[in-house]
Amino acid sequence: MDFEFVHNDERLTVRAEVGKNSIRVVDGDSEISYDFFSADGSLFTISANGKATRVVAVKDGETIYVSTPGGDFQFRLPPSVDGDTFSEAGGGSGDKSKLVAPMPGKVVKVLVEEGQAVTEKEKLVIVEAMKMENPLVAPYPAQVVKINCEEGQLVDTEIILVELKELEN
Amino acid sequence: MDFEFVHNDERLTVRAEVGKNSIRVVDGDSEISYDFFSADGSLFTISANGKATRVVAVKDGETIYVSTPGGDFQFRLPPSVDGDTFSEAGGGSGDKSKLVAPMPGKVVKVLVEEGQAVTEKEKLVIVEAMKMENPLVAPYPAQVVKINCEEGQLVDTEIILVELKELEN
Amino acid sequence: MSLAKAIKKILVANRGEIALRVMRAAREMGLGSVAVYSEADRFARHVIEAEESVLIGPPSPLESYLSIEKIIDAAKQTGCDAIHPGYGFLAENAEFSRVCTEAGLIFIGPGPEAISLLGNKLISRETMEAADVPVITGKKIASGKLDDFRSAAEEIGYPVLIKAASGGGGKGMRVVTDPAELKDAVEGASREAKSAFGDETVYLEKYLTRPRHIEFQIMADEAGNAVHLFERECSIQRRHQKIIEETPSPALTPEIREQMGVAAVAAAKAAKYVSAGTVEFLLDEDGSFYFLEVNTRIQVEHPITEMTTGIDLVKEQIRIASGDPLSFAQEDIRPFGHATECRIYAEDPANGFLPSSGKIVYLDEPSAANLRIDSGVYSGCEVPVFYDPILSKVITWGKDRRESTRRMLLALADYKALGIKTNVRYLQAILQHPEYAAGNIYTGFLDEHFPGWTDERPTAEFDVAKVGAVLASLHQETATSSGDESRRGPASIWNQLASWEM
Amino acid sequence: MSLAKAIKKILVANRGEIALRVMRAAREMGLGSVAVYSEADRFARHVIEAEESVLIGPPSPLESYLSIEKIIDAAKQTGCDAIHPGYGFLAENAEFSRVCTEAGLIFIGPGPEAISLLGNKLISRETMEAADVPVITGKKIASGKLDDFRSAAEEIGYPVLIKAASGGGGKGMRVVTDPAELKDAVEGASREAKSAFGDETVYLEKYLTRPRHIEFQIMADEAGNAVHLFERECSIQRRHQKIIEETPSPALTPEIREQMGVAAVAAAKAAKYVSAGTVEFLLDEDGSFYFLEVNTRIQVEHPITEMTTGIDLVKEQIRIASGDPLSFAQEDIRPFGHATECRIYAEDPANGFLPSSGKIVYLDEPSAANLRIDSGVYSGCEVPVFYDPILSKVITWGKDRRESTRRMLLALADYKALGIKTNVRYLQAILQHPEYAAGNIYTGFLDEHFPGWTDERPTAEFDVAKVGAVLASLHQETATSSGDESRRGPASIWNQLASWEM
Repeated sequence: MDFEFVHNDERLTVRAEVGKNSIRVVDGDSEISYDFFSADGSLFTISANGKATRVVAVKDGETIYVSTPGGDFQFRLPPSVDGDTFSEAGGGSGDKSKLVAPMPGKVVKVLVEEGQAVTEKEKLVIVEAMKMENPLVAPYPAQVVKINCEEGQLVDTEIILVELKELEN
Repeated sequence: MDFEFVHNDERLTVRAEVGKNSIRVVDGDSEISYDFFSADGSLFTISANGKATRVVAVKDGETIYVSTPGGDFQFRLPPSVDGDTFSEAGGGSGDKSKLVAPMPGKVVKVLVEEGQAVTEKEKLVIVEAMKMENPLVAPYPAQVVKINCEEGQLVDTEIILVELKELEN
Repeated sequence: MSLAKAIKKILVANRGEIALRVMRAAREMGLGSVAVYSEADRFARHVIEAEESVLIGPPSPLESYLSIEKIIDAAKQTGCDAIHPGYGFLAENAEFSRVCTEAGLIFIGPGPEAISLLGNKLISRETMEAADVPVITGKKIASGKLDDFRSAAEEIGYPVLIKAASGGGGKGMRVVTDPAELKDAVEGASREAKSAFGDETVYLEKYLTRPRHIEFQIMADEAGNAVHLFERECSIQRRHQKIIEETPSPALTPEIREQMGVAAVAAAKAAKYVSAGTVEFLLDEDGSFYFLEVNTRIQVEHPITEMTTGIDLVKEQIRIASGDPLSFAQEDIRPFGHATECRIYAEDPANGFLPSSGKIVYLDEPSAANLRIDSGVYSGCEVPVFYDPILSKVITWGKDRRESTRRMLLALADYKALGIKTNVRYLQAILQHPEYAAGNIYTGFLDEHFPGWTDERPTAEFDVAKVGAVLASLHQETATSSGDESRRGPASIWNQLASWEM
Repeated sequence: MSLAKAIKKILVANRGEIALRVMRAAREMGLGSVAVYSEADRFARHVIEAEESVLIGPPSPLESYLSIEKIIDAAKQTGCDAIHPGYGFLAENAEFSRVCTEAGLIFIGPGPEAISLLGNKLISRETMEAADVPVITGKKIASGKLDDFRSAAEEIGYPVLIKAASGGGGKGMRVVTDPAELKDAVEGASREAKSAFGDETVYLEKYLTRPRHIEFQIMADEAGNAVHLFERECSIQRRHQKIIEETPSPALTPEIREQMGVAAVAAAKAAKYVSAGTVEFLLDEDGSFYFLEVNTRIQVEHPITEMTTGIDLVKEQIRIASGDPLSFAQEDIRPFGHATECRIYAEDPANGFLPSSGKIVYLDEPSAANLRIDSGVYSGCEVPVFYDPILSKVITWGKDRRESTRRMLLALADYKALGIKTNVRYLQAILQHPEYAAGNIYTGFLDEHFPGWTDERPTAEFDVAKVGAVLASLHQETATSSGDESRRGPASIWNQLASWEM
């Protein structure tokens, strides 16, 4: 059976046969057999060649979180309706000219005005969240087209705070 | 709604209305309202009048285990088919003349013979389990009618090891 | 408990792990305790585990955990006779200490005079100078006007440090190396200071280039007895916030330790200090040390001192607040072995330490000998956006630094929190750095050795991760995300924001 | 690690919490480890958490954990260079120690000569007498024939104690007060001894009526250095099995402690002992003490010594086995504070301590400062019928006995294991007894104060229990009992019995 995931914005297919206590993963010509056991459905002991690895794997909504001794990985289930559009979680549309808050918070300072030209890395707006100030900076030299927030305003990660227009160097 | 349980071999009806975060229990004229919250479906914080009690409650098959700060309780769901016969778990039929092992183990000693008269508390058979010897004793003065086990035999809690016939004093 | 003044029930004016820590001490002493919580913390661990709890307001700290009135009301309403402030929020607010006492409640901490004196870094500096406690060379005071900052900075020479007068914990603090950055730094520090401490006053001092942050735990009673409980080295800092602390410091010789201990006790006596406090010093590379400030509260990193001394600092705070004398003398305090603390933050070290809020979909904190976890979270809980992103503290003990560090590495390897970003892998990388192992640490350690750090994952683990993903995809939703529980569970962040805006 | 003889990978010839304890020590030292398991332990925690594991046979201990051949094979097969036996099973088997060494494997424990000498209580008694270690008055040896037991018992005077010559842990032990009970007692003890230790030899000694069980931890290296790590009081016993241990003993004066420590080291030297061991004494009410036996293994209760001394006994065992000298001298060992251990058994104290096997449907072991849990189980695991019913050990530390006991009571209140019977409520009742609090304990304490103990539940809690039952009944099956996991999970006890019979 083929399992489809999205990992780091890339589609990924894992071809695997899952048995009661074992799983066989086929990758082209190579093939690896793993034994597995889970007491609670989250913490898995996965062994190959007598060596066991303890892995946490949980599904929450459309996201699968996996923790291995080597680090944590995040997989998303591919969108079921439209296979082409999967945007980065919490990160807006990827259009660099539209700046959103990195996390929900409060605008504590608006440093620029509409129409103003800004340089690369110039701070535009400061959002305070979890007691730390987080500046939004210009990704490239640009002109400020629109400012959609004011100081003191609570914002989430979906509101476009500043719209820019890239300037030719 | 009425919830039916068996607790200590007695039937028990709890009349309760369960809301999203609260439960109202009616007992005759009195009525208590509790708030509750559970993060994992097992550990519940149940509060009444601002005082919170942390309770673990899990269902495993037909048994519900509840742990409170005052001690642990065990409830069974009433038999769905036949409401009259619920025998004590692991304890055989309650007929004192038929002796079963208190837990699975190995018969290490048979101390009596068929036909023999025994006194109250006389040791009849010794079953070893989990490295400890556990003697089966006569519940009253009796005659040994039948011995269904021999030394070295593995037994579970369903095999009747010794049958007795009570003797009049 | 034979407490001099009767304390029977303590209101804990805080949240997270420190609220749980204080409630635990109360429970061990046979005392009652009451938690307070904001609307964002309805299902927080400190509320769920509390014997009793009171809702005190909306998520915004100013309307809940920083509201003196609401907290005093909650204490009265639940029949408390004492209040423990924890750290942060109102812990170093002299007004709160004063109002508690006026309301007939015992404030578990120093009195308002000591908090005021020490909370103002300008006055405390003068007090310490008078008591022969060394203060930092070249330190200068500015009035708050930008021009004065400029001239002071030029007189001392860059780099300089901008600090909140009523600050702590790295908030409202900026290093300035270039005069052009001075304006932004002063303004940013002022804003953060205002938001965090309700006081926008900032000042300026000489910035040492390779100092260690060494602090001494002090403890003093109403009778005027004062002792120190030895040092904690807290040089590993990111964004001026400690993330790894240890005791003893690998840098202190017995002689320097002795001198600093004497200075710490002198500082406590000069301020007529009562309760647990911390005297912070900067230790320069030449072995000279300078008074930095006194934190008039229990510190985040207090457990490492508890591990090596065997003294329960929170219980001792409660005893002292009841009027009891210190239960030990200086010579009774004999630290043993080595302890290390790592702070687990919900943040992304690979992305400017951006705080991370949301649901912890899976949490498994390690358990082992010589390991202590002070945690404020649980599997399935929400990390709200409104408060400090500290989740948990992992504390290890070993017979020496090497054993303590090794145990910490194993504990971090077993620390599993999914659904949010944490700094666990970053902490592991720091502890494995050869310069850390050698004890060559200073406050600029992370900036020097870990600029632009990113987590590198061995690809070998990716194969097993894919197997995990397949197995998880076959499995039903986790218990915390499925069924009735999640519908009963914490509201999403958006619901919380909505209710805050109303 | 700079070990003298190279140890790189250790096979742990045990199961349950002690297997996990040893694997932890290996991991902390950067050494590899291999678990072994029987068919009944396929999904046991010590297997799941192992880096590597080997199936060694059917559930019956004789065919798995007691099979020297299979264990040596497993060690060879996985490239181990050392074997740690834990406690129980082969831990005090001289033959096993000998065969390991012959097979080129380092046995982490004493050599076969010391085990043989001390394992035989008759020979060890003579050795100790020769070394001026006090041995019990009136002790007599019988040959194994019932008539000799009778005459010996009459000579000493009842009550007498029947003990397995190669015993330990309360197995193969009987007190006889009435001559009519002697036959049953000798036979029962012999059978248990045969089954538990493979040696049916039993002997007889004078039974002190109100003794305390005081034991001294010893540690000795190949160079002949021997030290003691102070005492453990293990007087709280049921069925001659320790269930609560503590250190220091509330009964020892500094003088008696000194004398007993000297005797313990003399015992170690007399037996040319190497590795960790325990010298057990009986302490009479008049302060006189008698050598009982030496346990030539790491003890169940070793963590309390680790808590007060800061020394990791298992790591030290490994170092000594590698040929390293002791890493400390007698004067370096300065115990600090008080530690208490409670053994959590799967048993029903209200029903003759009947062992309880089956599935742990829910497990939540406490976590707190000054608390250590050495556990061999997990939520959803099966407790097999074939082995000792110990699940876990709860160990607390406090600055004094009162604080340690108080912390233990809170830990036990937070210890939740459902699906099987445990002794948690019984342990709580013992710790709350005024005579326990006063330190008036002796080996007959439970028989005197807790005969026919039953758990009394306050009815107030029943109401909230019913609310819990309603909520649980509305909820789906627990994660461990539903879905694919349970079908993949451990077989029921009946399946196991069936496979054993085949």
